[in-house]
Amino acid sequence: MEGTAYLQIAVALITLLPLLGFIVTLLFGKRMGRQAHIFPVAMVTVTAALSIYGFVWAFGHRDETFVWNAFDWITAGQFHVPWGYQVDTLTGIMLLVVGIIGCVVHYYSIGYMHGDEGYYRFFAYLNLFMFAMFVLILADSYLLLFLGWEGVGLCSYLLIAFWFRKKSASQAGKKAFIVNRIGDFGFTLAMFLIFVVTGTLEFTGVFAAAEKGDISAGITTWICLLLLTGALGKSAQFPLHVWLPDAMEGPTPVSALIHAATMVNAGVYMVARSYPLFVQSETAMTVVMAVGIFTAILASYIAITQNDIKKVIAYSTISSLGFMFVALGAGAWVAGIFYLFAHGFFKGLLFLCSGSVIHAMGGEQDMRKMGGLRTKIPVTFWTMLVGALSMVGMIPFAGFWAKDEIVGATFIAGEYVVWVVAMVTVLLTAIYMGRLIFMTFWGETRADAEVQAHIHESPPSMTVPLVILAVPAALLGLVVGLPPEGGWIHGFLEPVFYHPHHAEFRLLGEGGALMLASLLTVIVGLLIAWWLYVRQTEVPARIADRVPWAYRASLNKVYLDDIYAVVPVGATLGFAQWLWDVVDVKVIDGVVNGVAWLWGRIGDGLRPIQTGRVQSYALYMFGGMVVLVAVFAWVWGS
Amino acid sequence: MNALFWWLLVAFLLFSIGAFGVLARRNVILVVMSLELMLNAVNLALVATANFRAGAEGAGVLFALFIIVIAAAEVAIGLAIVIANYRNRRTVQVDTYDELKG
Amino acid sequence: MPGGDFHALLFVIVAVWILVCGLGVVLFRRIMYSAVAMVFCFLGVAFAYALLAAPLVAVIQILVYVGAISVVIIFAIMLTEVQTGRLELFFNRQTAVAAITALVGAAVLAVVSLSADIGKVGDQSLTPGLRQLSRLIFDRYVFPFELVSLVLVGAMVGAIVLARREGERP
Amino acid sequence: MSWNDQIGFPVLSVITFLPLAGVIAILLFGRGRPQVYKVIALVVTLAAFALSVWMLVVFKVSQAGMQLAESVSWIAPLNIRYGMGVDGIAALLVFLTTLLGVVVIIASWHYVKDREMGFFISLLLLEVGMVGVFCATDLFLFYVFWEAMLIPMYFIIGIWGGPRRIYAAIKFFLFTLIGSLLMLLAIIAVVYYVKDHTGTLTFDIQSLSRVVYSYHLQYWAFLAFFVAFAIKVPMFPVHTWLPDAHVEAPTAGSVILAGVLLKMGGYGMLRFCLPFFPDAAVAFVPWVVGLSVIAIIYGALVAMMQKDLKKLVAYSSVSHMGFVTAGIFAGIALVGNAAGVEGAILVMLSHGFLTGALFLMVGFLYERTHTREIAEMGTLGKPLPVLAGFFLFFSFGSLGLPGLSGFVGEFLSLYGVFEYSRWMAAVAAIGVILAAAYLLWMFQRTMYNDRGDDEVKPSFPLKDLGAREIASLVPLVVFVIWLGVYPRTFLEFLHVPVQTILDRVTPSLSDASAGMGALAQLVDSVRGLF
Amino acid sequence: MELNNSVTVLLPGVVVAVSAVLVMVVDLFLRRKDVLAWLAAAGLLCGAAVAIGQWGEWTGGAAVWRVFTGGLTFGGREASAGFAGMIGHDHFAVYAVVLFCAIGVLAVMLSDEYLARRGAARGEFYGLLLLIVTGMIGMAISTDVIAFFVSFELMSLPTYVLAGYIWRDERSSEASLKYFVTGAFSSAILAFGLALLYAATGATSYAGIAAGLARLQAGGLAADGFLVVAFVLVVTGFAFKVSAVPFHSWAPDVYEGAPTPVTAFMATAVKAAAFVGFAKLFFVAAGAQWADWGHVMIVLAILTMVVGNVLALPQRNLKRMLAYSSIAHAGYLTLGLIAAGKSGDTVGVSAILFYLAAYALMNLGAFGVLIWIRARRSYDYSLDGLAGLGRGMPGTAILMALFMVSLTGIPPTVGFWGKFYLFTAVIQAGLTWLAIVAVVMSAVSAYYYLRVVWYMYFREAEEGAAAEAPAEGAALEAGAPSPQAGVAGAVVIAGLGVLIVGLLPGPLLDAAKGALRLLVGG
Repeated sequence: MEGTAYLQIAVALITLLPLLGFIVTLLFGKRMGRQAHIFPVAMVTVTAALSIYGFVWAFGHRDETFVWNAFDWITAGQFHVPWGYQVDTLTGIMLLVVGIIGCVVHYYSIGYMHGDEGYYRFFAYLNLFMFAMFVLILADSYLLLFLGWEGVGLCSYLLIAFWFRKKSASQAGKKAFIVNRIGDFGFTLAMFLIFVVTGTLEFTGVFAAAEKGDISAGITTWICLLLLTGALGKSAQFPLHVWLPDAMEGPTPVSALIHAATMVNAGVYMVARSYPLFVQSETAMTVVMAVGIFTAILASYIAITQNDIKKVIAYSTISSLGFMFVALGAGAWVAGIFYLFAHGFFKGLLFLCSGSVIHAMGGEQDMRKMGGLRTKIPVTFWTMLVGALSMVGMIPFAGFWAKDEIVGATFIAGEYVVWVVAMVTVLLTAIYMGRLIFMTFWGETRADAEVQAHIHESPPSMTVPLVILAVPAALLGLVVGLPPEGGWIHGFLEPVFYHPHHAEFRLLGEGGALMLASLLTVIVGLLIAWWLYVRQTEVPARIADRVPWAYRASLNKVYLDDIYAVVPVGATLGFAQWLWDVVDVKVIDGVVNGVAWLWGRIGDGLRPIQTGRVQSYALYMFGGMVVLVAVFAWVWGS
Repeated sequence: MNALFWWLLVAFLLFSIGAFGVLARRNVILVVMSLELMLNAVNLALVATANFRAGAEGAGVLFALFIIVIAAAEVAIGLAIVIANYRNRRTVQVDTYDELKG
Repeated sequence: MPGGDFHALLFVIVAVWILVCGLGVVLFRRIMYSAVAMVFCFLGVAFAYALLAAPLVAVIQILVYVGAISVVIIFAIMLTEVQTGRLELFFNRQTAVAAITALVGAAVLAVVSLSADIGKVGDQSLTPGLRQLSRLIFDRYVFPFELVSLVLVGAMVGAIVLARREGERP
Repeated sequence: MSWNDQIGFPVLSVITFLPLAGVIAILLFGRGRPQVYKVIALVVTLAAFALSVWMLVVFKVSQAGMQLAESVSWIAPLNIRYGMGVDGIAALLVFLTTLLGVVVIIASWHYVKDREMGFFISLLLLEVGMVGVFCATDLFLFYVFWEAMLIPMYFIIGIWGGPRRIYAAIKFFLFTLIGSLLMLLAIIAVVYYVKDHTGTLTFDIQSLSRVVYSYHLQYWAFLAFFVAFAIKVPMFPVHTWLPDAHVEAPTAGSVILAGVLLKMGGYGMLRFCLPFFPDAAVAFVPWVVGLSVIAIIYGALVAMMQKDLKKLVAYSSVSHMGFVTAGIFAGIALVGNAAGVEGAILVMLSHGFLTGALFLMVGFLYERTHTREIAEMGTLGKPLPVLAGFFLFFSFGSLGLPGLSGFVGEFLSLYGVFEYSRWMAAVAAIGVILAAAYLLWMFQRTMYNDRGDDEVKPSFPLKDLGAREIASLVPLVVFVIWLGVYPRTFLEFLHVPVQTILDRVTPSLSDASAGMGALAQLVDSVRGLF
Repeated sequence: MELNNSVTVLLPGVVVAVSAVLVMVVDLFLRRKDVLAWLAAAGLLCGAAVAIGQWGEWTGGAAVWRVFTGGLTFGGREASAGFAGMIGHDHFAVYAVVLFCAIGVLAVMLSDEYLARRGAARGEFYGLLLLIVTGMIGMAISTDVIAFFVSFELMSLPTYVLAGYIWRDERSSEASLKYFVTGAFSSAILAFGLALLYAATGATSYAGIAAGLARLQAGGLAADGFLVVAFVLVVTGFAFKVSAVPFHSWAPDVYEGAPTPVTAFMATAVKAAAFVGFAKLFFVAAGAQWADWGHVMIVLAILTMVVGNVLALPQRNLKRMLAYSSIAHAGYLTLGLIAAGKSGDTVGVSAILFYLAAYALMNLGAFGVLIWIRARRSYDYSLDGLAGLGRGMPGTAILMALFMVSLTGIPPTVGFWGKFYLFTAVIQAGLTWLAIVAVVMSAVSAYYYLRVVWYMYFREAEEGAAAEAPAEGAALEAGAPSPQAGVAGAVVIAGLGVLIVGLLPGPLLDAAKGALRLLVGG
C-alpha cells in the first residue's frame, strides 16, 4: 500500500518498543534501582505518541484497512498464518485507549510503586503487557490476536501475583490465568473451525469468506459461540468472571490498566472484530446479549454489598463489560465500542483514584474504615467523583452517552425484558457507586487515629494522571457521542460495522424518552444511595437483616466461587487423585510390577523341582522321553 | 510280528528294567549295574538286527562290540567316581548326594 | 516266532532267563544277590548272541562283562560293603513312580515301535563271519576302533585320577 | 564405497563419533584430572554442536531424500551397510541432540561427586548413540545405535541416580528392551519379505520404505514397531517407566531422557511405522489418536497430583508427547493434513528444549534445597529471583504460551487432530487447560507463597543461579523464543520429508481395506503367525 | 604327494589326540608343570591351524594349507569322505573343529591357574581335555552312527572325570557323580535310539540311513511309530547333552559343582559339539524327515527357553545362574534346528554355528571373570560378592558387564548378532510366533544378566570384603611363575572377541554360512 511506510514503521515500533523496554528493564532494571522506570516509561511514552499517530492515520483513512504482513509466521502443510498487522478505525480507537491509558498508568505507577522491592520488575511487566496488548489489537489474524491475548493473560498473571509472597495474590494470579485458559479452549477450537472452513485465519480472508456465505449457518454459530467462550474468559463474563474480583490482589495501577481499561476489553474487541461472523448468527447474538445482561445484573447485585473499594470497582467493571456485550448482542456495535472507549477512561480513572485513596489511607482498602476524605484529598475526590458520575451515567459525562445508547438499543431492538433488567442494573449501579463515593468521602473518618494522621494527598506523579484521565471521562461523550446514536464515533466506525443500526434519534420521541428514563433512574439511584449512606446510615443494616439470604448471597458473590471449588475444581482434583492413586500406581504399574513379580514367583516355585537327587533327574529324563514318544506318536498318528 | 521284533521286545523290557534300577535303587553301585543292563539291552537289539536285517553287513555286530568296550570304560570311570564320592561322604546312597540343588 | 519251533523255544528260554535275571538285579535287596543275578543276566545275553549267530560277540560278552566288568563291580561292592544301610533303604522314595514310569515306558516304546512296519526282515542269519568282521574292523571301522582305544586311555587315566588316594600326587 | 557426494566430508559420522573420540581422549589424558576431562567433554560436544549447526546450514531444505549421505559396506554377508544421512526431520533432531549434549555437560560440571569421569564418559557415549539413531539410514545401523544407547543410560540412572535408582534403571531397560526386541523381529520379517519378493537383501531404510508389504506382515510388524516406539514416547499405558526413570536419574540423565530419548519414539514412527506400513498405520489411526488423547489428559491430570517435582515434569512429558503421537497419526488420516505431522515434530523439538530446561531447573533447585518435594518448597522466588524467572519462562513455554515454542507445535498438531476428529481435538484441548493448571500450581507452590500469609523462609542460605548455570539455560531460552516467534526456520526443514511420508500414506487412504477394523485385521494377521 | 584321503581328513583330530598323549607322557618326565599348558595349547592351536588350512584349501587358500602339510593336497575341492563313508570332512566339520580347538585353548588358559591353586594334577587334566576335544572332532567329522557314538563317548567319559577333577571337594565329586549317572543313562538311551535307527534302515552310515528312510517312505510302509521311537530316543541323547528341558536337570548342579574352568568348557565346547554332531546327524541322515520331526523340538525349545530363563531368575550363585542361562541358550539354539528343518534351507544351521561361536566367547569370558575374581580375592561366586566390583576392579567389572550385555543380546556385541541371525532363521522359516516367545524370554533374561551389572556398579561393597588375599593361594606351587596371566589373557581375548566380532561380524557370518556349503544333501 502506497504511503503507509510511516504507519508500517509506527506499527512495528508500537509493538517493539515496549518489548525492548521489557527486555532491557528485566536485564538491567535491578541495577538501575530507583531509576528503573525511566527506560520503560520513555518507551511507553513514545509508543503512546505512535499509537496516537496510528489513530490519526485511521482518522484520515477511515475507509482503508492497512494490512502489513511482516513475515511468515507459521507455515506447515496446508496451514499458513503470517505475522501481520492491521489498522482500521476500530484498531484506531483501541490504540487510542490503550496508548493513552497505558502511558498514564505508567506515570502513575512511578509514584504508586515507589519504594516497592519489585520496582523494576513491575515496570518490566507493564511494558510486556503493553507489547502484548498492542499485538492483540494490531493483529491481522486470529492467531496473532491469540498470541497477544495469551500474552496479556501472562502479564495479568504476573502482575496480579506481583506480591507473590501473599498467598492470596499468588492464588489470584493462578486463578486468573486458568480461568482465562478455559475461555481460550473455546477460542482455540474456534480458530480450528475457522481454518477448516475458510482455509485462513487472517481477518480479511475469514470475513470475505463469511460475507460470501462460504460458511454454513450452523458452523457460523459454532464459531461464534466458541469465540464467545474465549471472550467470556478474557472479559470476565459469567460464568468465567470469577477471576476478576480476585485480580484486585495486584497493585492498583494494574487493576486500572489491565482489569479495567484494556485487557478485559479484549473480549469485547474480539467479538466486535468478528462482527462479520456474528451478524450472520442470530443465535450467537442472542447468547451474547443474554450473557451480557445476566452478567451485568449479577455483578451489580454483588457489588452492592462489597466493602473493599477495589472489589466494588471490579464488580462494576464486570457489570460494565456485561453492558458492552449487551450492546454487541443487541446489534448496537458502535455503542458497545463507544462504551468501551469511554469505560476505558472512567474506569481507569476510578481505579487510579481508588489507588490514590488506598495510598492515602496507608494501604487500607475497606470502605468501612474510610469516610470524610472529601477535604483531605481533594484532587482525588473531585476526579473520582467525575469518574463515578461517568460510570453511573450521569449527564453529561462520557458514560451517560454511551450507556444510554446501549440501553436504548435494547429497547429499540424489542428486547424489553433486557431493557428492564438493564434499567435495574443502571439503578443498582447508581446505588453502589453512590455508596462508594459516600462511604469514602462523606461522613466521619472511621479509620484508626494513627492512619488518620497520615492521610495525605498523593504526589503529583499520581494526581496529574488522575486529572488527565478525568478530562476524557467527563467530556468524551460530548465530543464523540453527540448527537446520540449518530455521533462522530458512529461515522468513524462505520467502515468496520458496515451494517449500522439506523434508528434515527429523536429527542422528542422514543429516544428522548428512553434517555430521560435512564437519567431519572440514575438520579433516583444516587438519591437512594445518598439517603442510605449519608442520611440514614443504619438502614442498610436493617435491610440486610430483613432479607438475610439476599444480603449474604450478594456478599458471598452468589456462592459461585464455592460452587466452582466443588464442581469443576474438586471433581477434577478428585478424579486426578483417583487416576494417580488407583489407575497409575495400582493398576498400570501394578500390572507391570506384577508381571515382573510373577516371573520371580514362578522361578522360585520351580526351584524345588531341582531336588538335588540325581535319580529325580533321571526320572525326568525317562519320563520326558516316554511322554515325547507318546505325544509324538499320537500327533503323528492322527 | 516278525522275529526281530520279538527280540526287540526283549530288549525293550530289559532296557526298562535297567531304567527302573537307575531310577529306584539307592545304592549307587546298583545304579551302575542297572546302567550296564541298559547297555546290554542295546546290544541285544543291535545283534538281533544284525542277524535279521538284510544289508546290515555286520555293522550291528561291530557296534555291539564297540559298545561292550565302551561299557567297560564307563564302568571303570563310574566306579572311580563312586569311590571318590564314597571317600568324601562315606556313603553309597545316591539320594543323599543333594548338596547341589535348587 | 523266530526261526521255527526249536528256535522259538530257545528264544523263550533265553528271553525269560535274561528278564528274570534282570529283574533280580534291580529287585534283590542284598546287593551281592543282585551282582550274581547280573552275572547270570550277562550270561543269558551271551546265549542270546550265540542264538543270533554272533558267536564272536557272545565270547567277548563273556570275556568283558562276566570276566571283567562283573569282577570290578563286585570289588567296588566289597569296597563299600561296610555300610549298606538299613533294610528299608534299598529303594528310594520315588520307587513307585519309577516303577510306573518304567512299565509305561516299556509299554509305550514297545507298542509304538513294534506295531509299525519296517519292511522286509530276513529270517536267516546274515551276520558275517569272524574273518569278515576282522577285515571290517581294520578297514572300514578303523576310525571308531582307534577312537575306542582313546576312550580306553581316557577311562584309564580318568579312573586313576579319581581313584588316587588322599595327598597322593602324580 | 561411496562417501558423501555432496560436500566431500562425512560430517554426520564426525558428529556422531566426535564424542567417542572424546571418550578415548578422556581415557588417555583425563584420568584423575577433572578439569581435563571436563574440558575435553565440553570441547567435543561443542564441536559436535557447531558441526550440526553447520550441517543445518548446508542442508538443502527443498531437496527430497537423505542428504549428506554416507554409505560404506559394513557387514557384507547380510548386505548391511554403514549408512548415514539425514532428512529434515533427522537434521533437526540431531541439532537438538547436540545442543542438549552441550547443555548437560555444562549443567553437570559440578553435579556428581562420585566417579565423575565415568559420568562424563557415559554422557558422551550416550550422545554417540542418540545422534547415530537419528543419522542412520540403514535399518540395522539404526537398531544397533538404538539398543547401544540403552547401556550408558542404564549406567547413568543406576550409578548416579536417586535412592530407587536400581528399580528405575532396570525398569527403563526392560521396558525399552521388550519393545526393541519386538522391533527386531519385525525388522527381520520386513527385510526378508523384501528379499523373498525382490531378490535383494537390503537394510536400506529408503529402499525398504518403498516396498508394498502384505497385509499380514504390515499389521503385526506395524504393531511391533509401534510398541517399541510407543514405549519410548511413552504412550499411555506403557508410560510407567518414565516417571521412575526421570525421578531417579541425575539431572543430566533426565534432561537427555526427556529431551532426546523420548523423541526417538516419535522419530521412529515417522521413519518406520508410517512409510513402511501405510495401510496398517491408517487403519490404526483411531486407536493411536484415541490413546494419545487419553495420554494428554491422563498425563496432565496425574501430573497435577504429583508431590515430587521431577515426577510432575515427567508426567507432563507423557501429556505433551501425546500431542506428538496424536499429531502424527491424525496427520495421516486425511489427505494433505501435513500440519498435524509437522506440528508433532515441532512439539518434539520444543519439548526437547522445554522439558530439558525444566529438568535442569529442577536439578538446580535440588542442588540448593536438597529436596524435590514440592511441599517442602515455597516462596523461593524471593531468594532465587533469577532461577524463578527462568523457571517461570520455561513453565509458560511448556504450557503453550503463544510466542514460545510449545505453542506452535501443540497448536498445529491439535489442528491436525481437529481436521481428523473434532471431538478428539476438543478433548485434547482440555489438556492445554490442565497444563496451565498443573504448571502454575507447581510454580505457585514452589516459587510463590502457598501457605497462608507467612513467607516461608528456607532454613539455609540459598544462592541464586551462577553464570555457568545461566549459560546452560540461555541457549534453551533462545531457541524456545526462536521456535515460538519464527518457527519457519525449523518448519522449512519439515515440508519436504513430511510430504514424502504423506505421499507414501495417501494411497492407503482410499484403500477399501483401510476402513476395516484395525483389530480385526490384527487378529487376522496374528493368526498368520502360527 | 598324494595320500589317502582318510588320513588327511583325520589330521586335525590326530594332531589333537597325539598332543593329548604327548602331554600326559611329558607330564611324567617333566618337573615344570607350566610347560604342559603351553604344550596342550600348542596342540590345540596346531589342530585349529591344520583345520583352517583345510578350509583354505577348499576356498582357494591352498598355499596356507601346503605350509602346514608340506605339500599334501586333496584330490579336489569336494568334501572328502574317508573309510568308506565312516567319516566325512567338509567346511561344516572344519568350522566346528576350529571352534572346538579355540574353546579348548581358552579353556587351557583358564585352567592353569585354577589347577595350580587347587593343587590338582595338570598333566592328566590337559590330557583328558585334549581327548575330549578329539571326541568332539570325531563327532563333527563322523558320518556313521558307530563312529558318532564312539566319538560321543570319547567326549563324554573324560568330561565326567573333569567335572569331578577336584575329587577332594565334595561338591565337585558330587557333580561328577550326577553327571556320570545321568550321562550314562542318556548314553544308553541314545545308543538304543541309534540301534533302532539301524534296525529301521539297516544301515549305520548317515547316507545309508537317509537312503533307508527314503526307502521306507517310498515303500509306503507304516513305519512311523518305529521311527518315532528311534528318533525320540536319539533326540533324548541330544537334548541331554545340550541340556534341553526336561533333560536339563543335571546341568545346574554339575555346572555349579564342577571346577569353574571345566564348567566353562562344558557349557561352551560340549554344548557346541552336541549341536554340531547332532545337527549333522539330523540333517544328513534324516534331512528329508526333519521338517516333520522338528515339531518335537518345538516343544523342547519352548520348555527349555522358559524353564532356563525363569529358573535363572532366583539364582544368586553366579555359576548356577550361568548354568540356567546356558540352558536357556540351548533353547534358542534349538530354534535354529527347528528353523532349518522347517524352511528346508541352511540358514538355521549356520545361525547355530555362528551362535555357538558367539556363545562360547561370551560364556568363556563370563566364567573367566569368575575365575579371575576368585584368584584375586575370597569369592564364593555369589551375586552379593560382586557388590562394588565396579569400583574395586574396574577393568574386570567392565569386561563382566560386556559379557552380560552380550549374553542379553544387545548390540554392538556378538551376542546380539547370534540372536539376530537365529531369529532371522526362525522368522524365515515362518515361525514368527516362536521368535516372539524367544524374544519375550530374552527380555526376561535381561533381568538376571543386568542384575549382575547392577550388583557390580550400583551397589557398594561391604567393608573389608575387597582386596583379600586369594582363598587358596597357599596351594600355589612355590617358584612357579604366576599363571594368572593365562586367565587374564583368556578373558581379554574373549572380551575383545565379543566386541570386535560384535562390530564386524561379517567374516564370522561368512564362515558360518560357508560351513554349510556341502552339508545339506551331502
